[in-house]
Amino acid sequence: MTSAPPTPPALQPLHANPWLTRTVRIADVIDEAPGVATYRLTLDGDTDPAAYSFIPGQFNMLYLPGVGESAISMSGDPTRSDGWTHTVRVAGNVTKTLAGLKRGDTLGLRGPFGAGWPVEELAGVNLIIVAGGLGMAPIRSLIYHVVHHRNRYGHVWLICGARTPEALLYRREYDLWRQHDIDVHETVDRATADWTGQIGVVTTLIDRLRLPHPKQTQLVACGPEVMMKYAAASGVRLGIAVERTWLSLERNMQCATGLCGHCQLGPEFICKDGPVLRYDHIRPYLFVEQL
Amino acid sequence: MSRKPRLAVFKFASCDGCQLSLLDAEDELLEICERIDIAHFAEASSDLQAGPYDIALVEGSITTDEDAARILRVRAESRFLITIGACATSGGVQALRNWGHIDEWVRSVYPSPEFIHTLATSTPIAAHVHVDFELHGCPINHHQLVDVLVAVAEGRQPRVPSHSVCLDCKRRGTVCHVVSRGIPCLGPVTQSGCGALCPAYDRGCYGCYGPSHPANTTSLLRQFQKLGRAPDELVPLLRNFNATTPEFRRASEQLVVLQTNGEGKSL
Amino acid sequence: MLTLVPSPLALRFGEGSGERFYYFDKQLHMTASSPTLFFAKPQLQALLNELRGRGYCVVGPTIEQEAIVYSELQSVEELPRGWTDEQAPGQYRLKRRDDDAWFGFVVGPHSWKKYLFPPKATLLSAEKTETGWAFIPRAADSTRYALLGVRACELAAIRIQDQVFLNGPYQDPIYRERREQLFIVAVNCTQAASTCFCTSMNTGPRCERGFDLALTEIDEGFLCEIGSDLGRDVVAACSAAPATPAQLQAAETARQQAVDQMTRHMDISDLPGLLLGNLDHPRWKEVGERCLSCTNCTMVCPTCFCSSVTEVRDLNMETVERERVWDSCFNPDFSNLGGSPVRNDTASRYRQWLTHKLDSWHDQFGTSGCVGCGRCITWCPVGIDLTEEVAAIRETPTP
Amino acid sequence: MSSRDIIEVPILTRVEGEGGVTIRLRDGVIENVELNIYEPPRLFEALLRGRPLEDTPDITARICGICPVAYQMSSVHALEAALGVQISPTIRRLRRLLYCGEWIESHALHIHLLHAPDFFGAASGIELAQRFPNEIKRGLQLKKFGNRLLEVLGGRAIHPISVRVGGFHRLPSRDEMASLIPHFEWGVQAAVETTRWVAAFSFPDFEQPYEFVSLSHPDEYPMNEGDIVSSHGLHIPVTEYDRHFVEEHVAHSTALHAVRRDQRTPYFLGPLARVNLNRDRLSPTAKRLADEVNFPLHCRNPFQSIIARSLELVHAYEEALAILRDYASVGPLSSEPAYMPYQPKDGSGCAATEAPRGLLFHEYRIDAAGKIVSGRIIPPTSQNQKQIERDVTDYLTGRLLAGATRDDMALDCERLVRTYDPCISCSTHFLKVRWEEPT
Repeated sequence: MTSAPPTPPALQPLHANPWLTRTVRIADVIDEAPGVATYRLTLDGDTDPAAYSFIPGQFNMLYLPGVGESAISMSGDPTRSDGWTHTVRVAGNVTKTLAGLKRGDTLGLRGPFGAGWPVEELAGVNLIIVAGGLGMAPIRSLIYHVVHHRNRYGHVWLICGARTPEALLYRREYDLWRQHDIDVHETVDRATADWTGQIGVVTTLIDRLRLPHPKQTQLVACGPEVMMKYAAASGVRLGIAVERTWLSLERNMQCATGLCGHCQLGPEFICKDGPVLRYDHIRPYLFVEQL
Repeated sequence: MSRKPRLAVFKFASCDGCQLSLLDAEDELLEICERIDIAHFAEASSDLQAGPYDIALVEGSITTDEDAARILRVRAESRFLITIGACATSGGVQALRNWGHIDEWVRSVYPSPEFIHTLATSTPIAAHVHVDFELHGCPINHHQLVDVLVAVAEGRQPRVPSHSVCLDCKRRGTVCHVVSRGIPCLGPVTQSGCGALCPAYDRGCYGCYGPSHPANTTSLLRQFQKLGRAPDELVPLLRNFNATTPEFRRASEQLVVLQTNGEGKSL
Repeated sequence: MLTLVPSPLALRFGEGSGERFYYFDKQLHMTASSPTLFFAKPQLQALLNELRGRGYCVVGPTIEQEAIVYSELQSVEELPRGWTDEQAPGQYRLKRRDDDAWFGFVVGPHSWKKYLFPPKATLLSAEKTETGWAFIPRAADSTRYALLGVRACELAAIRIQDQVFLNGPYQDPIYRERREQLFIVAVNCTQAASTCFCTSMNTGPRCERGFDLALTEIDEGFLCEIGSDLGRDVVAACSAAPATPAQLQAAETARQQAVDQMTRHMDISDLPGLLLGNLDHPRWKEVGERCLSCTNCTMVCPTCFCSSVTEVRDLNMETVERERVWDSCFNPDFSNLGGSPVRNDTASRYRQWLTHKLDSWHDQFGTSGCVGCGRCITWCPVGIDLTEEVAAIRETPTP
Repeated sequence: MSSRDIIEVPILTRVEGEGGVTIRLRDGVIENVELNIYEPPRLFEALLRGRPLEDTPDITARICGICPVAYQMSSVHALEAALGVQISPTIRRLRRLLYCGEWIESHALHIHLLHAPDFFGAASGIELAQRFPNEIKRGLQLKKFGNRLLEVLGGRAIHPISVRVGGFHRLPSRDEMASLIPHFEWGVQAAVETTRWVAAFSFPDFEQPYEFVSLSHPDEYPMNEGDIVSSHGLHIPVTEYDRHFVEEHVAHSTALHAVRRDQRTPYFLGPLARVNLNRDRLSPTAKRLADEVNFPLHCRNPFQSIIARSLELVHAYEEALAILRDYASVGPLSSEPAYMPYQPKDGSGCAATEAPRGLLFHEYRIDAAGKIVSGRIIPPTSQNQKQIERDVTDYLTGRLLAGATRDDMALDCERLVRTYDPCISCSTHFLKVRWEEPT
């Protein structure tokens, strides 16, 4: 079950023309939360199963003709060979239009792009995974990876936060993850009557962790930028090295290949050098306003 | 939505040019009518249907008590209200009265001023009711109008670029008149939309799409003064079709203060 | 002709190794070195004819809109012979020269990037079919450009854009197509404008490499250096002879004049580093008050490469084209994220531009993004001068 | 006690600008007819005062989005008269060309989308397109090429930006002009088809003894130059406009009406007047076509103005084509100035040009610094207004006698008003009319 399939970067075919866009069809749609749905997208025709491979944390550009493109990270299992999985929240015109599509409809896709989670560097130590809101989407593909390679990772904490209980993504899978020895903690900003878990920001959960070997621990985070900044700071307080802290950032992206200039943060192109970036590389810039 | 969205066009104080833009979309007009139900458009059709409307296009500014009351009714029966053109978005050229004395102005034009009932100001629609989207220009660009209509009909938020005219000048290879000829051009502080027409026709931009954001008029006007342009030459440049937008109004009033306090001073 | 060397494939570009190499550096293939040639001025028409005969669209300097711009040339008569350009911050004027020099000016409002990285280009189109959307790659552009009159700073700019568009993990197909077919006739500057500072940036005024042919104008004609076998082949049409020592000396003197006239200077000793180390400097706010955020500096810059993609659709959405247009970090919409700009004030946009151009460009592409051509100084409507801004930041670094 | 009642057309549709008509009846007889203007005054003459004279063509264009060129043309000619500027032959030709673009755009709009629906009981041109798809599509194409010409020459179709006192800001290139030629070759033929189509409509039987007024020029169909002539024998230079025409304040209405100064009678402007008074100077194709469709020599039926408008559409296309061909082959010299230089000086000047809807009179006084001291603008619809009211009275009297219903009469009234292609946005001289309910 946890055989380790290869996850080669799929950059090659896009190299010559990064604008090459493929037609993908919506194979199914799962409603996750209000305004959030997961789409499985498949290429038409006989396709090499490896066509869907990616590194957890990478993203695709989803294209709705006449509306535009949007960078959406993969939220599925990187070993799956039956399509791309994307969890999308309605935010702008592209995602709104996507929400209006149904099974069988087509759209365009370019990808995968970007630097994903550093799965090799994360191996061999303990791991704190922090996800806020929709940031859970790219985290899930990392969890799939961890589950498939469970013996390569030490203690794994997963700390999930969301505004409300119903906004916590993939809760149906938490038990399965726990069975794989992942220490799942949840917290919400605003509880509902039936909520019995934590209330508050994710950092309070991080601060409470008792790390046996902080120096042997890595922290990864994805969520709102402000949440990630605080999560990283909490990690530092616990003794986690800045070189072992990784954040997945978001910026306006148009080309996804570092050629359009939109997504820069200091010297980093978030699309091509990121979206997952090492905290010590970006810390000088992350706290500068309007950079 | 399964039924076609119902469109209404309303006119206030204006020249008709912006609503004509819809009829100027010759290639698209009949197709638009297949997707949008033109329920009320007096300039084009005698079939004036009652509201409510899904989309209202409002042209013109408010200059009379009756119009101030009418725009409230238009708002009440319209789901998505779009103002089109400089009159509706900023008060238009008729808003120059805001700096004059309305009674004297009326007397200068009409032999029987007592019959004229007009307000002392010309105000944009947004000063009276909530506006869902503003399309700038004197006149508006009919391609932008079609894009906005299609976006609303498809349930998307309409968007138009808000950068300065300069970007369009450069994309079309037009040489900057401020730098190469020293002529005052409002391009650096004016919103895109016209396609950077005036500079391509060898004249400076006169700001008919209104201020860009940001519109650093202070810095630009200081430069024009450095180039030898006196305030009394620059005030009319700012006071035309978008004179009462906050950015252009502030700039022209600063210049008037300079003018009153004596020439030779700079912003 | 240019032969392609495959671009290095690296996910993270050159990290740690410090190894950078330019895509086209070794492209201009030469089997043997050639002596510098000389030909009489009217022979330039023969060169132009030869290039046109070989199917090139020859573009070069000409007078339009009261400025020297780059446009298609049929004849050398269209060159701005006897004209020069006077430049200062925020000011450009054409002036008659007191001689009949053919290239007696420096650089104008256009840069060659408009031919390699066009202001508008279709990337692909989408068509609605019975089974759904089909995506059709753009058709290849077969226009072959020959650039006539490329200055040293502009050769440097092309090298920098090569680095951006061709030498990373991804290549821009439009740029690549046009670049691979490019023929370059460089021209050495024999004068400098008050806004020039290529000597500070080590990009000129001497054309050292990256051309097929390089000319130096002297009173009696042109000296011609050969940079590629193709260049040698083409110049054969010009009845050129090896230059005499006197002609070589005259060319050297002419070129030295440009160096001697260079008055502007930018200290790059602490670049990169200076600007990224001063992100909170008060000068950003101060320049933000003068800056119009109009985008002119980035548009005239021969290396700025930012762009945006827009949808061009017909009403019924049967076909949609994706069009790439020049864009700018000074456009507030440029950094939009979730409906509002990340860089929301002019100071932050100016800071982004300058730190990128002079500082983070080094991290990204192994070179400065500035070639010292001075266009951003001349063509800023309010005359903001980046060399002054850098100096001001250096003067009082943030503690 | 006599009985009074009112027929109201609350909103005149398919006209430019907003207005209505009120018809008052007493004892079954039409007592009076009033054209109500809802257009709020925008006070252009007042806001021009003190501005640089150079602003005038840009600002007066904003009086009307349908015929901005007319306002630009009358204003620049009036100011050039004040400044003593003589324009070059090239500029003169290009101004005619620009005017052709506006006539084409405005006429094609009115013929196809505003007026033709009346002959088939359709509510709009869009509705008519279901019945006559080819004709309406052809009409839209005809309109489009007019706009395209305005765009090339003027920068854009609505409120062009290239016109300036003394000439143009920029002369078009030969290539730009040449690119239009194929469209205009098509346009001449298409406009001929349009004319044949509209000439076959059936027209109400209604004729009046109008006094037609237009410009007239010995060598050409009138646009920018010429004397003012009338079908009653008037022939005066434009400078004498005020001696023969007057805007008056009549008792029954608060609207200004222009009338003949001597007899206080209304007069008739527009395509019908122009064709009647200048038929022999129509372009060759238009002239032949007028004969072919048996257009009456002195047509007095306002409903047939759609034919006159179509003939002018043919003329405008044909004349534009000739100018385009000429310009594309000969063109201006590269040294030819786009505009004539001038020095500001104290003075005044007036001019009249032929807007699509008829004679448009402008007069300005300027000071030595080149600022506008005062301006006066008399748009064609304001001059036609009294004639429109009289027509409605006479026509409806006949319809009343024939037993027409009130609804039909309201419709009739609207249709008749539309034949004038009134442009109510040109509203500088229209006042809001307040109505009192009869007691």
